[in-house]
Amino acid sequence: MNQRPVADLSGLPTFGHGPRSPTWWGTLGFMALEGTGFALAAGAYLYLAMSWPNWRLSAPEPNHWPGTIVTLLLIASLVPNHILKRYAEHCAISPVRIGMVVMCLFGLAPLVVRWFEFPALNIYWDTNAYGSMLWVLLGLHTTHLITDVGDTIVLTVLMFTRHGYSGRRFGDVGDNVFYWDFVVLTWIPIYLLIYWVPRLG
Amino acid sequence: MSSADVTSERDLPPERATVTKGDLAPEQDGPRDSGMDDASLHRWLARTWRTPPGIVGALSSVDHKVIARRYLITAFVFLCLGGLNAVAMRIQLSGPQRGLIGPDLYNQLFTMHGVTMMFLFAVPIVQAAGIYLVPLMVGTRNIAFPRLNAFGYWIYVSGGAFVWISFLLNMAPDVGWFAYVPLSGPEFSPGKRADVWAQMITYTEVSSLALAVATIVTVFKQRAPGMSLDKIPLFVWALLVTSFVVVFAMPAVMITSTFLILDRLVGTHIFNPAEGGDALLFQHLFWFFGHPEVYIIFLPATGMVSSIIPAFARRPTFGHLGLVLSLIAVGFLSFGLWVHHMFATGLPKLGASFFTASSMLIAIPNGVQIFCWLATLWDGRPVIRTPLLFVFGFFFMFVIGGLTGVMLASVPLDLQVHDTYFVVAHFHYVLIGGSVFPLLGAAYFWFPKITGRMMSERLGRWHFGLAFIGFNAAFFPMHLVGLWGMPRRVYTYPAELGWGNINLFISTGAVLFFLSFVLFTFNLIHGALKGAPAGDNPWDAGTLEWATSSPPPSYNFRRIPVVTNVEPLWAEREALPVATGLRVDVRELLVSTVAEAYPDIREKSATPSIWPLLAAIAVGGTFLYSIFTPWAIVWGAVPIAVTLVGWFWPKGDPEDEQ
Amino acid sequence: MTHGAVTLLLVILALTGCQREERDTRPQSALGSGEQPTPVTTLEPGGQRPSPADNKAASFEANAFHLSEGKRLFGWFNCSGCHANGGGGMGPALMDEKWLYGSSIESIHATIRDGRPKGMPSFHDKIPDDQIWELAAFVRSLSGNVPSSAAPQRNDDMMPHPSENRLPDAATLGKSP
Amino acid sequence: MKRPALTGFAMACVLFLQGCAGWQSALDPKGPAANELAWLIWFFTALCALIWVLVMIALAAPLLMRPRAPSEPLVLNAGAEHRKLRVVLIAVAMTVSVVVGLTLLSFFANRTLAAIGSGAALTIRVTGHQWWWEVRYEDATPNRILTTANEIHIPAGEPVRLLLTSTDVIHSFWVPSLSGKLDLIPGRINVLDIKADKPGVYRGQCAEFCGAQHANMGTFIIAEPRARFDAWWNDQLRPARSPASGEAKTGEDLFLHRPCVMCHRIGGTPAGGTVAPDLTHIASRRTLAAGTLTMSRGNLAAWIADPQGVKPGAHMPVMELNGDELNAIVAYLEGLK
Repeated sequence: MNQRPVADLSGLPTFGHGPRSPTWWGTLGFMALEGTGFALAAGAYLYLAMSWPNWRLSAPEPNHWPGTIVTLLLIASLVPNHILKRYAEHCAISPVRIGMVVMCLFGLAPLVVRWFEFPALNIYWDTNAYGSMLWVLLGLHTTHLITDVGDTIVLTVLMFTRHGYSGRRFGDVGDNVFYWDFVVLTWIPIYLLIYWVPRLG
Repeated sequence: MSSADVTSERDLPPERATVTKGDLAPEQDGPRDSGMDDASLHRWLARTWRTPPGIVGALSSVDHKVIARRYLITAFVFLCLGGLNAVAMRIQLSGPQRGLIGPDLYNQLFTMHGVTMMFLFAVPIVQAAGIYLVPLMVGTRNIAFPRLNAFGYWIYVSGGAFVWISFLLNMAPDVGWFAYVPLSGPEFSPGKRADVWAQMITYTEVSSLALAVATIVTVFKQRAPGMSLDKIPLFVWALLVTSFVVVFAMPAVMITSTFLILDRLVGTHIFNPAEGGDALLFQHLFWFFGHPEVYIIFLPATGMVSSIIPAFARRPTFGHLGLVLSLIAVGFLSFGLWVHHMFATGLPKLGASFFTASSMLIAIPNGVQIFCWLATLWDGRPVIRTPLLFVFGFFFMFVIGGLTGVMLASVPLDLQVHDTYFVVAHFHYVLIGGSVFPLLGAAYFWFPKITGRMMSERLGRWHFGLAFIGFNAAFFPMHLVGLWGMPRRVYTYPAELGWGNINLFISTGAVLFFLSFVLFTFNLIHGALKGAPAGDNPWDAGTLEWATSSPPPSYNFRRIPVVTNVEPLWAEREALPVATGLRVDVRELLVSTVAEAYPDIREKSATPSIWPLLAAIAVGGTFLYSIFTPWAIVWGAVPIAVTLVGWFWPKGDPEDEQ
Repeated sequence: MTHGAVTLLLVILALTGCQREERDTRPQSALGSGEQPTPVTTLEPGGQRPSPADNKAASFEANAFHLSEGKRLFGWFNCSGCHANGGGGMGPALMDEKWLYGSSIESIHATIRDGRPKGMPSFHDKIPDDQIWELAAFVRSLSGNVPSSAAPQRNDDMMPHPSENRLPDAATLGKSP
Repeated sequence: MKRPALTGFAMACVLFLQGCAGWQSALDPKGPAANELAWLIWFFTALCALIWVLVMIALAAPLLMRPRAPSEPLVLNAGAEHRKLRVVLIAVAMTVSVVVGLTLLSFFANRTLAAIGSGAALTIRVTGHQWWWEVRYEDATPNRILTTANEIHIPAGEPVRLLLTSTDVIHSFWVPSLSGKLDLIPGRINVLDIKADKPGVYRGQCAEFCGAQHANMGTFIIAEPRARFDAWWNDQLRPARSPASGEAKTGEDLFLHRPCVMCHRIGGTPAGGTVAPDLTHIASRRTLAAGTLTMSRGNLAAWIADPQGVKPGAHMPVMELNGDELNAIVAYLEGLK
């Protein structure tokens, strides 16, 4: 077919932050599907909790302190996370490097506490369905925590190499910030579900 | 219509065009397509976008057309295997008390038939049609996340191979494609058969999800300039809605199968009523996926119908907006009616009535679609070619399937026909009539674009006739035999119930239907080797995929087209308006804004890479091993991490460096 | 070369897979043979080993279907009346590594078939031979003596102990109190 | 292309309808619930067929028109488009009213069905097993509680309440001539009310896939006049008949000393197994192995000699019996009327 040029694209930038970049949308897509997974797991927990009048099935109350510490750490991590996001948008390499290291530490800290959170549930996964659901919910979130911390560490290393000077990499940092928000956000309802909802009734 | 006012510098928001300052390596520049003549433009682009030669090159390909072609062929192979399962079952059922196949094998056969058709044929093939056509229809050079796309294929093909190898090893799941607990649970399914089901479902759905995300982002961010939301072709809309349904539905089946395997392998009690679990929870979770699944298969087929009808009715679709809104409505409503699969479980009456209403409600948007297509055809006698014949077959059968669907939505009526051959007839009318017939029409319709050659029209008509008669002969009597009391999933039945003759008739029809696919296969091969050359646009259709050569070059379009109408090729008969200014020495493509499709970014698309294959092997090995020990997740994490880092680590290509 | 390796691999897979997953509900040997060898009750540890022709250990021991049938029969035939769920009660525990009359499947088969002193009855007439083999295979799995890929999983009822496929293997089990 | 197919259909349908004897058929209702449902099925079918015919006429109409001028696909006749819009809107409005109507219809049908069981005096507990049905007649007097298997006798013309549950996997109880189906789910009890208008034998079958022998899990509802039903119940309550012949006596001994006794119960003998069907009055039943074989001496022998050949995967094991032993056991069981 014959062609008739009507527009010139040569002046366009070669990368963009946030919703301008396809990667951001891809990240959003994966968040949507993982979020659905979280919601369904939580729904399954509530379904069982409502089917059984004596929910917690005479299991001991979990010790909420490790979970609470994880929650506080995760919420605290949002501050450096968003500072990091601003620097990434300005493509400032040194603050971004520092921010990434900080975020690695903020990612590892809750993981360490998480190690103690599993025994603090005071029940095993094969004791009864309540224990199973607790371990499933906690395990599901821990998987996300581990993968995102791994991702952050790799990206941190990458930012210290010559590849870090690319606009694309700053975009990746922005997406990493975005995903960490998601990991923090999904934890809050799970935290409430595991430690506080059974105490209501 | 003029194109000048659609896309120009004026439409670029000024703040978006500025480059952020910062610690960036200086931007390199290279040759652009602006003033280049066609021949050298082709040379540049062909070199930049080619799939590398050799076996490793082929395995590294990230070209959406190459991947999609592999998907289509693989899915077709699985269709044939699933069809052979069906023929074997029909031979066993052709008479009462036949001893050809025992219950153990029969139960594996029908499970494999369901699993293969749903997870390895229907969903992958519609998604594959999507990843082939969507980038062409929206006028871009490659799909978004091309490596993810390649990864998806490797996951899919290995997942399918695992299930089929386990079938050959007498290890195939034998608990039905929906594997209800407790039958599939730890106590009543010894061995690894149900584990194979659970893990392979989770695993192959990863591929489906990857494709869905890639499709959504391609449609949102890579549309050609000017293709605002109202100018997106209906096929692309259908794939977009489907992908959203996949994103929200597939996690449900992954959760279900994961819960099942946890119950089976590490002793959790999620579905164990004695320890606080519940068997019906499985059904709720499964059908929360299972019903949308039907629409995942059906919606892309409506997109195909919406592409074929205008080409042969010689006019744009009637009620474009109505069709788009119906698609979206169907997508939403499909999540609200899963319970109609569970009416016989004894749910509270009021809740069940609510789901009757919601299940019936979905008939309305589907009705709107049917009426709009019919109205499109009312302008005069359409050009009758094979693709349109299959669309006529679609109307004939899908309307039957849809109406019996309305019958199933009624709680009391469902209690008589649920889990009988009536239901088998219903969903085959919906899935084959509503999806496979449009797919066959689409195969005839787009075959010239994919191969550059036409399929035989004569054979095509014979194929249609045979398929139409065979299908109806096989499935229409099933309505009756279901009402006469024949349940599903029986490997035999007593002679005194009088179902023998009708089952023999059904089996004959099934064999005819199978033969029609033999004819189709012959027509495909014959067409690919000896078919008449097709030219760019053999049907004089109006969407963008017909603007490029057949088969399309690796880079899809010499220059990015600018869209002025929902049928751009009909609106621009003389010359296609295009945008220039992309680099030709690197894989640059245009990223545009979500709603209005204003040009926004010149982004680099990923280069070929072997890492997606390696990552798929690592993930596949982990899943397979996890059937035997949960520690596989821990050990498997290492190779998965290594391959993923290899995948995303920049290799020093100019694409990655900028 | 590669082809050979692939074929070999497939054959091995087929053999291992089939043996574990086969569901033979009508073992040929039992058909048509009304006569059985005269029952021999022996008090020696380990019991009388069956003749090689009748020894079905190989086809029962690592077969998931037979093991799970054994588990079902263990409940149906009220073995738990004396042995509980393997932990032992009136009868000895079956989950530990202590075997009074030998740990091989043949010995356990002989124990069930012919009975033992101090209360274990003979089930020779009461349980068909194939089902005795299934029970014997299951009893062995209680102490982690069969591959966990074939061992039965938990039941859908109250679970007083971990399921057989999650037990520690025999070696580890022996050391624990 | 379509005409031969349609003719074929018509011929086929005629052919099949001839052999349509209703023994287990939703289209041959024998009770109020099935009646209501059959009426509903015919009404839905007729309405759907009408809609389908209308759509097909709309589809065929353009084939009779002249071809559209091929020149410019984008040039449309505004007036014609407007008329089409009106037609489509009317069609949508009709769809909406049909859908609303059918929803209301099924809602009211559901209410009618729920009313059928009111005043049920007889309660029967039906427990699903892989692959047979345990039937227990509840009664306030403990010694009138009756346990049997696979065949359910009910008084004709009276509503009967069935309590459905399962001990293993999910089954579904379905006797199409009397009522719709309902699942038997472990850990739950579902309530199904049935009523047979006239005396008769109605076949049913498990409708939820439940494993290897899902296909051979039949049941029979035998509706009798009240007096005969009461007589049947009283008859079933008495212990098993003692063996009448020497051979049958040998059979009883064999039964009690061979594997049979591990699973089956025979009232009045030490046989007290509860994991398999109660055999106290087995010879009074119509079928063996949950509707797999009709009751006869030959079939009894075949079933005992080779259960895995008749019903592969069933829990009845292959036993080592010689010919004489088999004959004796069959003779004994045959006498258990």
